[in-house]
Formats: sequence, structure tokens, C-alpha cells
Amino acid sequence: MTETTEHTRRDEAIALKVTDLKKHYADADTNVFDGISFEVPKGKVLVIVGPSGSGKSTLLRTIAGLEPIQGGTIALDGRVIETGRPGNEKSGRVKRSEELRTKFGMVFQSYDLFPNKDVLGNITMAPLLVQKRKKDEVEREALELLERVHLADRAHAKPHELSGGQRQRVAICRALILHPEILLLDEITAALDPEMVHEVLEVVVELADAGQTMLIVTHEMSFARAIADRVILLADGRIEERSSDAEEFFTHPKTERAREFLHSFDFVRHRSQQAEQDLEAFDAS
Amino acid sequence: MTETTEHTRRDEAIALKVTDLKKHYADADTNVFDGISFEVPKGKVLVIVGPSGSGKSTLLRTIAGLEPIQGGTIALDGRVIETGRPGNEKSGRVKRSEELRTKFGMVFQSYDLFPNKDVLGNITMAPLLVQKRKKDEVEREALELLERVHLADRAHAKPHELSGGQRQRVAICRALILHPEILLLDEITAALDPEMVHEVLEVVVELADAGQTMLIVTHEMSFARAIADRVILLADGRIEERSSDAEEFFTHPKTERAREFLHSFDFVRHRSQQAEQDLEAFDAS
Amino acid sequence: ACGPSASTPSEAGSSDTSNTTTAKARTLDEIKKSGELRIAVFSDKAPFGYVDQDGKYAGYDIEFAEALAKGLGVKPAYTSVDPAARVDVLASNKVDVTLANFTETPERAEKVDFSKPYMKVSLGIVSPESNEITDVSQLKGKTLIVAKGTTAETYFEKNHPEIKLQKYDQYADAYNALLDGRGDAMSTDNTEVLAWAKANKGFKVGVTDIGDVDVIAAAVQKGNTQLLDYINDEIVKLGKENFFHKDFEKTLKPVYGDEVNPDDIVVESGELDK
Amino acid sequence: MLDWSFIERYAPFFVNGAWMTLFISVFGIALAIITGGICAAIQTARIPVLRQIVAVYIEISRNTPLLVQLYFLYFGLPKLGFVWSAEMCAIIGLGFLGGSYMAESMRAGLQAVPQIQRENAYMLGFSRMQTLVHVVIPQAISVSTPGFVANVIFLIKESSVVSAIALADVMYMAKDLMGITYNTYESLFMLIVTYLIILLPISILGTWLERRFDYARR
Amino acid sequence: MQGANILLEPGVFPRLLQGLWVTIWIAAVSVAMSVPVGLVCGWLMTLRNPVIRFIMRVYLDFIRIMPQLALLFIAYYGIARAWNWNLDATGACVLVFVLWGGAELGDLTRGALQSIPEVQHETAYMLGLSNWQAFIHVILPQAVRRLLPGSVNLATRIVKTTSLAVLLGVVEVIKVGQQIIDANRFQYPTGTLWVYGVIFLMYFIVCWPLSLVAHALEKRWANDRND
Ligand SMILES: Nc1ncnc2c1ncn2[C@@H]1O[C@H](COP(=O)(O)OP(=O)(O)OP(=O)(O)O)[C@@H](O)[C@H]1O
Ligand SMILES: Nc1ncnc2c1ncn2[C@@H]1O[C@H](COP(=O)(O)OP(=O)(O)OP(=O)(O)O)[C@@H](O)[C@H]1O
Ligand SMILES: [Mg+2]
Ligand SMILES: [Mg+2]
Repeated sequence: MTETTEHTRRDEAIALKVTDLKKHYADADTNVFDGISFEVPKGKVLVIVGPSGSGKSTLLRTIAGLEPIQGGTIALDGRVIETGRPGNEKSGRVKRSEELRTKFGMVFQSYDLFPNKDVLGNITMAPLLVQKRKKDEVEREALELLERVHLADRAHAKPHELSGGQRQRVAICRALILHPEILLLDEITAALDPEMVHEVLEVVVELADAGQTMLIVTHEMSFARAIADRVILLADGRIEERSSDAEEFFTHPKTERAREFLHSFDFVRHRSQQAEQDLEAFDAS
Repeated sequence: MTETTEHTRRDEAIALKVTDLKKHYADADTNVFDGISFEVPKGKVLVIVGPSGSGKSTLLRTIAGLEPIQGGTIALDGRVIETGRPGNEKSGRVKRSEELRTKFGMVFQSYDLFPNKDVLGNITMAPLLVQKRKKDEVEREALELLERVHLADRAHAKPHELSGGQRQRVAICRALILHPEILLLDEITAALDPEMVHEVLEVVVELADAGQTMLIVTHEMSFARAIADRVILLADGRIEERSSDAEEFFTHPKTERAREFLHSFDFVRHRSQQAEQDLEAFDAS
Repeated sequence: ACGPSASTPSEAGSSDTSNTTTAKARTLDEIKKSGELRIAVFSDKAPFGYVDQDGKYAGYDIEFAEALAKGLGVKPAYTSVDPAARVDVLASNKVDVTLANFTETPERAEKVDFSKPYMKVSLGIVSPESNEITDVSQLKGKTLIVAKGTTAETYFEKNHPEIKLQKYDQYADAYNALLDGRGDAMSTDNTEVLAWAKANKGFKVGVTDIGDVDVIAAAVQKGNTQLLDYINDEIVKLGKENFFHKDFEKTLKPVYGDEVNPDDIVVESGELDK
Repeated sequence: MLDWSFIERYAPFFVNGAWMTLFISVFGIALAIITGGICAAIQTARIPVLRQIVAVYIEISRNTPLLVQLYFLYFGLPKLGFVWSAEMCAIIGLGFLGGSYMAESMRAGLQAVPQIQRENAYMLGFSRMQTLVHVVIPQAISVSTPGFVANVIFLIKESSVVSAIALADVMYMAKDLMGITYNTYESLFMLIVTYLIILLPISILGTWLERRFDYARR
Repeated sequence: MQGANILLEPGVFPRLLQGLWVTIWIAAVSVAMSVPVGLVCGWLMTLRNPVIRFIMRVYLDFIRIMPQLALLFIAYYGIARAWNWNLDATGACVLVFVLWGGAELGDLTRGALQSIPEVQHETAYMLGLSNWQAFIHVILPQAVRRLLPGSVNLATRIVKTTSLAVLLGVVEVIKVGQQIIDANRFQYPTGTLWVYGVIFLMYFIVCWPLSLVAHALEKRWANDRND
């Protein structure tokens, strides 16, 4: 395990800093991770990639407060908001103030809009109930956000009337209206039909361009490559490679593990090259 | 619409020939396709790509006999096996002899093994029931096939104990044991977790190398590129571009439609290029 | 039918155990205060206790019930009971008095307290004219219809196990079963079958008096002497004005006509040999 | 406390009652399964006129109480000249009531078999009969079993109503004893115990069947 | 067929309707009281506490395995006396139907609450909603939708089961019918057929709309979900 240290430039403010994070599920044998550290500078995009089961979702969930941590600290804007304690595996979602919770915006893989509210209702619910903002002001902002994700005309549609791609864009608006410090996106296109993937990722790219701090888990390598400022490769609960130059990571990975991982996404192997030995193996049977 | 004629070499035997195929769903306004023609030479792989709803699945289903056709002909090994008749939209699956049906092998997107049988049972059911072959001979062949897809040790597992990728490989064996003339694969990796995609596609590549005639629908462009002998781009029920040189199609598509389509799979757009105008648009709001 | 043959409990004789706990009965004062005397009556046993065309309770028992309530200065509140429920409604204090053609038997006397009698009966058997039963012995191996919890049921269970009984919860059901030919005959109090056969063409009472002559009385919860004493006094008092004969004239005569001598049925002042 | 000598003496009657309950239930449920199967087949195959008839039957059967159905059969129909025995009425009543419930669970099972399974069978060359026997029914059973077991228990419970038409089932025995001996608690106790003895094993068997036919797909 | 004239006798129909009213009253009161009982039971069933869980399990299983008629007898003749309650037959019916309806509705409620995906709770948390707000604005509206069709079906079953009240001697529609049959036996020998026929229809007329409502709710809300 090679934990290369990160060099953050002096002038970069750090939005999120995770130090020596330990996570253990109640009835699991081993820790999901046993000391993970990284940071996300303000306005930057950190992409986490890695094979299934490596703990990417768990990482996002612990940061969001959905899972208690058993060691290490999580700091937001330089302030430590959570410190791990061993033995709290079963304590459920972390007790955080409502204000603190809204500093993290999260979008999940599944279409998790509230089915009993229309699009506008979904977006305006939290600002109205939690932040007690004025209704017309909130609705105006919601409509602006919908405009940005090209859904202004669907403001009064019910979630089940929307396509998967549309739902995920609404879910993004629902998170954005609370002006989160950092947006956590967990494979938000994994459940989508291929041609909807693009419409959602495009919105995310636009957000990145506008300077939204984000922590993204994705399996779409070309998207990751296009959007990442920094990349982390998570495998077996360890950071196997980290890079503050995304382009470098995707083209010239340093570790064998990363090469292997990236290779599994490419199918540019030509039949002619392999044909002979395959033919033998096959026809013999 | 440019229907370029295909030139098949003299010495290539034609496994499947579809001529002027017309398909109309019972309560739909328009035809899914209104005259489609193509052929698949023996031992070759034809890949069909195209946006969602363009009729790819429908095409495979009509060839397989799961949907009646309203015009044109389907010929297998030079023998016309089906001729379209208008007005038979509601007649359900086509009446074909059991022997003829088994000449087509099909694998669908969903994991559709018979849940009440184990792996071996799934594979041996048709040869035993339909072809009345001897049990031990069939089981021997099934085990050989399982070997080829690296699942020999799971012969007695129940489908629900398998991962999606394993199930799809079993489904392929289930089709192969009947020695189909042509294998029809409809997005067989679309429902799989990313790291399982590879293990399935590798099996398909090996099959192609062993000379299995195949008609493949896929959204995995790098796979399509690696495996295709010929490519068809289907859009709005028309063949928008066809090419007997797959490499050429993926690198230098001739039509605007194909360029557009292929582009949507690539996310190698750099933020820096677009950042400026996006920033403006976003920050204004 | 080929179903399992149903031997019924009472073939083994009835039990004499009595350890049922009871819900405490109301005192006279409580009854007066509530303004209601709760009385269990039949609602489908014309002419003794039934609901008339206007939906009001009527019949021989009801007349007595009215008198009892009036004597206390309260209103009667009727509860319709099935024959089998007559003991339990008292034990569980759901009513204060049962006035539902309740024949006094030793078994029942262990569970409830009976007042002085106001009627006397023995059992009768009614059967279709075409196949009239004139003697109990003819019933051997045949099906006799009874209502559950009646003296007829107990009598035949105990004394004639060779007769197959078909039991219904309610009189109405039992009569209907006889009409539809589901049994060969039906047995209940002779007063009752006489009245019924008179009204139903094609049926005849072939046997008018089997079993002992029993008396019919009001019943209260075991140990409720206060109310029992009141009822006994009232029966004596009413006897002085020949109340039950008047009752007979009003409710039973229209059904029985002149064929029945009121003195064969009616008991005044609780004195049997009058 | 309960009087055990009483319970000992009358236990055999509850055994008899249990046999009657089972007798009525077995035939009633068998009739319900046949009726339900036919209805489910008609609904799944969408046979035109019969389908509407089945729909009407199901609504009537589901929206009227068994007791009223029995009274109608037992006391009402004789006035039209149909005098059926109590056993007959009970079995027909139970079958009439249960048919709609069974149809519902069987139909759910048949409809839950994905179209793609039939398509696979077609592609593998199965005949219609082979498809039905080897593919459709085994999978339909998996979905139908929980509802089916619930219906069986439901129908055995409903059969307690047949005491109203003079059938000597468990309920009848309890009522009878209460009416004759007034040993209410002992009678109720035996009533509970008898039903538990009948229904608990069926409920456990049902759970086992559910597991047996749950191929835990996906 | 002139037996049908029994229905035209003065007083017959109004009395049957009165009887039906008793039936509906018992059912309505039972259903109304089942709702709070069921909601509380449902909530208790979702708790992790093993003791509560076990008690609720036994309660639900016992109620489910006993025939309703047996429960009615237990309540009317057994419990009322053992606990010294002055419970009339109607009261016993309501008691049993509430205990039964409460258990069944509780199970429905539990199912509905547990069927709401965890991610809905998590989303509410991330949006800063308090537990109470999440329950009122997110969980409950969804649970009710999943709950309602089943509850309406349960109501239909309770209405049907009120027919058993007659066997405890409650004067409801069937008993009234029997009284009418009895009182008119001489004029209308075939009255049984017609009176029971009408009662049959009356139950159908009461229950059928409920079934239709349940169907409609199921259809209406089937696709109103996220999945
Ligand atoms: N609630 C839980 N209880 C116990 N173990 C869990 C739980 N959730 C996840 N795990 C385990 O923790 C590990 C990490 O899971 P996680 O979902 O974070 O992986 P991931 O990287 O997000 O995978 P994927 O790419 O499939 O989403 C896995 O081994 C998983 O089985
Ligand atoms: N059973 C049907 N009845 C009516 N229309 C249908 C039916 N099945 C498909 N269609 C329509 O036919 C068209 C072609 O559908 P098809 O499933 O073949 O597309 P596809 O190219 O396979 O899409 P995808 O990539 O999403 O699988 C679509 O417009 C679809 O809505
Ligand atoms: Mg994950
Ligand atoms: Mg498709």
C-alpha cells in the first residue's frame, strides 16, 4: 500500500478533509477501511473510482453522516465535524444539526424523489420546512434551477411521469437549492438507460465548471476523465493510487492495480491478435 | 436514407438473409421498420448499434420468431423460413417447427434462467426434452460448455446463487448446446455491474473467434469495435449506415447520423475548452 | 353423506361440575336506578316470544316480562337469545332475568336460580302427516330435529341415544329444516309443537307428552335472591288477578283455539296442583 | 381452574368435530382449487364471454359472507326444490367462496411468470405443453404458494360457520357442550386447542412450502 | 314466485334495513376503532425490542389462526365473564373485530412502513428534515398510499364477518330476516328463499363498492411510486 502524500497548494482552501477514517459494519468480519485520508479543495472535483465492493459508497455515506465512523475525523471548512469512536457500529445515522446536514448535498444511484410530491414540491420541500424560507422566493429559485437542467417545463410533473435521467436531474436540483458546500454523487447514472447518461453528466460538468465542490463516485471513465481535478482509486478499502492530475492518471497510471482496473474498461483488443490461440482452445473442446 | 448495397464475396455462404422486412406493432401509429434488408455470412459477426427505441430488439425478435412480420422475408441457409403478411400483428409468436426454432439461439438482456432448475438443469433441459438426446451425453457436453465459460465448478448452483455475469454465461451455454446456426444476443450486458461486463463479453469474443455466426445488439462500443465483422447503425427503424469494415465505421463514420451517435458515447471533452462559456451561463443565473 | 359420523357430546351424559365464575349480578336498587330491567327472551318462538309484524316483541313470555318490569317501575329491555345461550347470559350478567320458555331442569338449577313456575309442559313430537311419528320407538335410526340447549335436546341425548339428533342454534332454523324434510320429525315443548302444527298444513303432533311434566319458570343468576324473591312475590301477586290465564287468552288462544285447556298449560301463583 | 376430568371425558367429541371440520374443508378446498384453477385459466387466456362471467362470479363470491351463502343454499334453495344435504351445502359454499380466492392467487402466479420465460422456452424448441409443465407452472407455484396457503387456512377457519346448518364440526361441539353442560371455559379451551392442532401444522407446512417453492430468484 | 311478495309486506323492508343498519354500525365502529389500534400495532411491530416483537407476533398469529367465530365465542362467553365485564353480544363483536382488524391492519401498516425504501429516510436526513418532519411529509404519505387498498379490503372482510354476530344472538340483518321468515311462515311458505336472497344482495351492495374502491385505489397508486 503506497500512501503518497498530497500537496495542496497554499492558496487552495480545503472544503473537506478526511483524516485516518476507519469504518466497520456491525456484522462484517473486516473493516471496510482502516485509515483513509484525503482532502477536497474548494471548487474542485474529486473523483473516486474503484471496483465494486471497494467501499466507494460507504465512503460517501460516512461523510454524509448516514453511517457512523469508528475512527479518524471528518472536517468541513477546516472545522472537525465528526470524530470516530470504536463500537458505535449500530448507532444508525449520525446526529448532526439540520444546518450541518444541509451543507452536504447527496444524490444516490436510485431514483429517490419523493413520489408523493411533484417536481417543484420535491425541490422546495427542504428550503420551506428546514430553512423556513419564503415560498415565492424558493419557488423562483427552484424554477431557475430547473431551467439550468432543462426541465423548466416539467415543474408540475409527478416523479413517475419522468424518465430516469429527468429524475436524477431533479434530484440534483433538490440538493443544489440548499447551497451545499459539497455535493456527493454516488454513481448517479448507474441505473440509467445509456442515452440518458449523457444528459445527466452534462449537467454535472456544467456544475463543475461553475465551481461547485464535488465528490463523485462513477463507473463512467470518460466522464471521470473529463471532470476530475483529482482522482482516487479505491480498492479493498485502501487508496491504491491518488493523483492530482486526472489526465495523467487515466493515461499513465503509476500502479499495477490502476492499470489493471482501467484496462477492464477498454475493449480495444483486436480479434486477429488473439484469434489463433483462442481458436485452438475452443475447437479442441 | 442511403441504402448502400452490400457486396458479399462469392465464396461466403450466407447464414441469414433478411429482405425488405416490415414490422408493425398492433396499436402503434407507425411501422417499427418499413423495409429492412441485410445478410449475415456464415461464421461472421454482425453488430447492430443505434439509439434506444430504434428497433434493435424488435429486429432480433422478428428474426427469432417471437414477433410476426408484416412484410418481407427471412431466409436461413438460403431457405426462406418466413414471409410477412400484413394484418397479422396480433397473432403472437410465429408458428415454427421445434427444429427450426432451435436453429436460432437467443440470449436476452435480463437474467432469465429458469429459477427452479440448477445450472446443469437449465442447460440440459432443451436437449433432453426437445431433441430427446441421451442424458449422460448431454450432461457431458453441458459440462464442456461450462468449462469454456469458466463455470465448470458451478454446475449445481441455483440461478439465484450466481452473479449476473455468471447467469449470462450460463444462458449462452443453454443456447449453444442446441448448436444454433446463428446466435442472437440482445444487449446481454446491459443489466450487469461494470466489472462483470468483461467476463461475459470475453466469452462472446471467444465464440466469434471459434467461428460462431452471431447477430449482436450492444451499447458497448469498444466491444462492438473489437468483435464486429460488419456493423449496421439502426435509427428510427432505418439502416442509417452499414459497413463491412467495422474499424472504418468506428473511426471514420460516413454519415452525420453515425458521427452524432458515436460521439454520444465519448466524454473526452475537456473542461478547459468549454469552461468559459459555461461559467458565464451558470453564474448569470 | 360419507362424512365422519358425528356423535355428539351429550351421549356421554351431561356433566355436573359447576365451577364457573360469574359476573356479579345487579342489585334491585341498581336496576331501579338504571330504569331498565334487562330480560332475555326469544324472538322467534311464536306465540311465546317473537317479534311481530311491527318489529315489536310479543308473546306469552313477553306479557309476563312487561308485568315484572312494571312492578319495579322500570322499562323492560329485551335481549334476543338462542336457546343455548339462556344460562350464559345470566352467568355473564348480560341480563337480569331470563324469560324464554326456560324449562326447569336439575342441571340448569345448578347454574341458575329458578323462580316459581308460570307454565308447565312436557315434550311433543311433530312430524309430516305423510310419515307421522306416533311413538318414540318409531324414531329409532331416524333423524330428529331439535334446537340446541332445549329440554328436548337433553332428554333425547340422555334417554334415546339411538336417535340421531340434528341440532340448530335457533328455532327458526329448526322449523325450516323440518319443512324442507331434512329430518323425520322435530321435538320441543308440546305447547310449542301444538301451536306450530296447527299453523302448518301437512304436519301433525303425533306424540304429545313424552318425558316428565316439567315446569317453565323465570331464572336469575345463581344466588341473586333479592331479584328472585321479587319475582316470586310478583308471581303470587299476579296469580291473584289470574294474570296468566288472561295472558293465555291474549296470546295463546288465537293459536291453540279451544282444543287446549288453559289449565293444562298455565300455572298461577307458582302452584302446580291448582 | 379448568376441570380436567371434563376435558378428558369430552375430548373424543372434539376429535370427531375435528374430523368433520377436516372433511368439509378438504372437499371444500378441493372444489375451491378446481373452481379457482378454471377461473384463473379463463382469466389468463382472456376467453371473451367466460371472462366476464368469471369476473361477476368473483365479485359475488368475495362480497358476500359465507354464512349468508350457506343459509341461502340450505334454507333458501329448498323452496325452489333443491334440497341438498348439509355436507353438500357446506362443501359447495366453501368451494364457491374459496374459488374466487384461489383464482386470485393462481392468476397472480401465472401472471408473475415473465413473458421472457415463455419466449426462452419457445427459442429452446419447447412445445406448448412442455412450456406449461416445465417452465410456467413451476414458476407460478412459487408466486402462488403464499396466497394459496393463506387461502387454505382462511377456508378452514371459515368452515367454523357450518355449525349453523347443523354440521357437527369443532365449533358445533363447543356450542353443544356449552349449551348442555354449561362448562364454558373447558369447552372454549378445547375449542382453541382443537383449532390450534388443526391449523398450526398447516401453517407451519405452509411456511415450509413457501420456502420450498421460493427459488429465490434475482 | 308469489313468495316474493313477502318483501312487499308492510314493515318488512324497513325492518331489514334497520337490521342492516345494525350490521353496518357494528362494522363501522369496528373499522373506526381498528384504525388507531392498527396504527399503534403497526408501529409496535416495527420496533426492534425483542419482547414487544414476540408479544406482537403471538398476538397476530393467535388472532390469525383462530376462526373469527371461535374468537367471538371466546370473547362473549369467556373473557367477558372472566374479567367481570358486562359485555353484550354487540360489544363482544366490536371487541373481536377491533382486536382482529387491529392486528391485520397493524400488519399492513408494518408492511407499508417497511416497504418504504431506506433511501427515502436518508434523503430526508440529507435535506435536513427532522425525524418528525420526515415522518409526516415523506414517510407517512407514502405509507398511507400503500396501506389504503389493503385496508379497504380489510373493511370489506369486517363487514362480511359481522354476519357471524347473529350466532351470538345479535339482532342484525340476518336475525331480523329469520324473525320475518318465522312471523310470516304461514302466509309465505317460500319466504325463506326471498328473505335470504335479499340479505345476500344487501351484503353484496354494501361490500361491492368497497371492493371497487380498493381496486381503484390500487390502480391509481400503483404507478405513483418511484420504483
Ligand atoms: N450495511 C452493510 N452491512 C455490512 N456490510 C456492508 C454494508 N454495506 C456495504 N457493506 C460491505 O462493505 C463493502 C463496501 O461496500 P460499498 O457499497 O461501499 O462498495 P462500493 O465500492 O460502493 O461498490 P459498488 O461499486 O458496487 O457500489 C462491501 O464489501 C459490502 O459488502
Ligand atoms: N410490444 C410492443 N408494442 C408496441 N410497441 C412496441 C412494442 N415493443 C417495442 N415497441 C416500440 O417499438 C420501437 C422499437 O423498440 P425496440 O425495443 O425494438 O427498440 P431498441 O432499439 O431495442 O431499444 P433499446 O436500446 O432501448 O433496447 C419503440 O418505439 C418501442 O416503443
Ligand atoms: Mg456503491
Ligand atoms: Mg432493446
